[in-house]
Amino acid sequence: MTTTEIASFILLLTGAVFFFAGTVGLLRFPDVYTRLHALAKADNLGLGFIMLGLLLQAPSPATALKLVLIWLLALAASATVGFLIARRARQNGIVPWQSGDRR
Amino acid sequence: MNTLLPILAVFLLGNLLVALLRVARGPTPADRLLAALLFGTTGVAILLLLAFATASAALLDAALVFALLAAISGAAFAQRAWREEQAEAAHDDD
Amino acid sequence: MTPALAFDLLLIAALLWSAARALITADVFRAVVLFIVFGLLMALAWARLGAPDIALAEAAIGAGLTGALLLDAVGHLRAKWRGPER
Amino acid sequence: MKLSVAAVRAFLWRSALLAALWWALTDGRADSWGVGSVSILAAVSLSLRLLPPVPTTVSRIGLLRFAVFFFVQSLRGGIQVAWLALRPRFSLRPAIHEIPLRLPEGIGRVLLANTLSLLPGTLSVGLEGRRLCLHVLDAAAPTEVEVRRAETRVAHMLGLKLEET
Repeated sequence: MTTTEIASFILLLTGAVFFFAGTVGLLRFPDVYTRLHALAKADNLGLGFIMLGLLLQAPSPATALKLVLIWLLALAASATVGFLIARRARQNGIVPWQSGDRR
Repeated sequence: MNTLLPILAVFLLGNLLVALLRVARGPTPADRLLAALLFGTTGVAILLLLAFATASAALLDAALVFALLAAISGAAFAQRAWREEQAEAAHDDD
Repeated sequence: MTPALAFDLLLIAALLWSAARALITADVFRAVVLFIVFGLLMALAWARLGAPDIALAEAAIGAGLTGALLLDAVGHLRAKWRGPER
Repeated sequence: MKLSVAAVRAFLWRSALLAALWWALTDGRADSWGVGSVSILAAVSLSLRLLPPVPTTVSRIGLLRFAVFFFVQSLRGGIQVAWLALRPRFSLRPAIHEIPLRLPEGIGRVLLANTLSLLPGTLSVGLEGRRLCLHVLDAAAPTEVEVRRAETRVAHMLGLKLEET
């Protein structure tokens, strides 16, 4: 195994860990706002690490640039959609969970 | 060939499905549309892994389309489909 | 069990689950969401079957455009159903 | 459209960006540039009509600093939320904060609201005029300080002036 392969390996695994944390957060967090926190942050970071790991294996510079573009698009998309869902949830009167409430 | 990529793809698919089961339970419509966000990140990651595992560059384009369309359906939902309670929620907005 | 086989089995189970749920759910909104989920999973299936071009078309048309149109239609229907009472 | 220095500069910049995009999308294949150059020209002229060149310029050093800030902060945000999700004892103290922005109307505010959703502990839930509503994971965290820092970075990058509230 070369150094690049090992680095790629580690980055990919780190990405998987963040995806896992995002899923656990989605299962455990009490309301839609906190779940959005988990998805918007952990999953995007997971995708970022997967992207970096694959970047090291990219066959050509054009593919590498495309990977970065996909990641940036996914970032912009999930930030925007997350904002839209959160805003609509608030406008439709969904009350955020408080630390005293039952889950 | 790198054996890690298919294993990671399976792991992420499992993650996606568990999260989908949770999301399908609701309880609010907003919870359900978190599925759009899930496909926009986890779905894209799975496609990227598949693209590199099978060395088919065209799957990268599919991943690009995935990210775009998850965003479109999420936006369509938030802007158009779910505004029933807006009238009575407007006064306690601020 | 190879990873590829595990992937396919998981995908098949998820496809059947989302298809069945989309058909039997009484709530229109929920059915539309499940339809979109089914379309995106189907795109993954096409990707696995070695047809990236069809995966692309499925994601774009099946899930994206049809999904957005159906969601819009649900919005209009709900406005119609609930409109007169308020 | 009147031909000015700004318009020519915008034309060149946008052409270069779209050419890079085309190069990435087609995997650098040489035989695609026939269609590509026509598409790029069409896209640039459409973009000049839809989004006319504006006098504000993106400062390159500001962009770089914003990018570094964004990556460090989103790493922090991801680690924090992952830790909150994975730790055995469940501790969240969510709250809604309302923060008046100092950025002027326009793209800056939208960019800030979107960025904050990916930064540690904050999620934008509403933006009306200059009032930004944030859902925070920890009510006691110094949210306002973080928001001000992000705001300053965005203002530097886009060359905007912060207004006093």
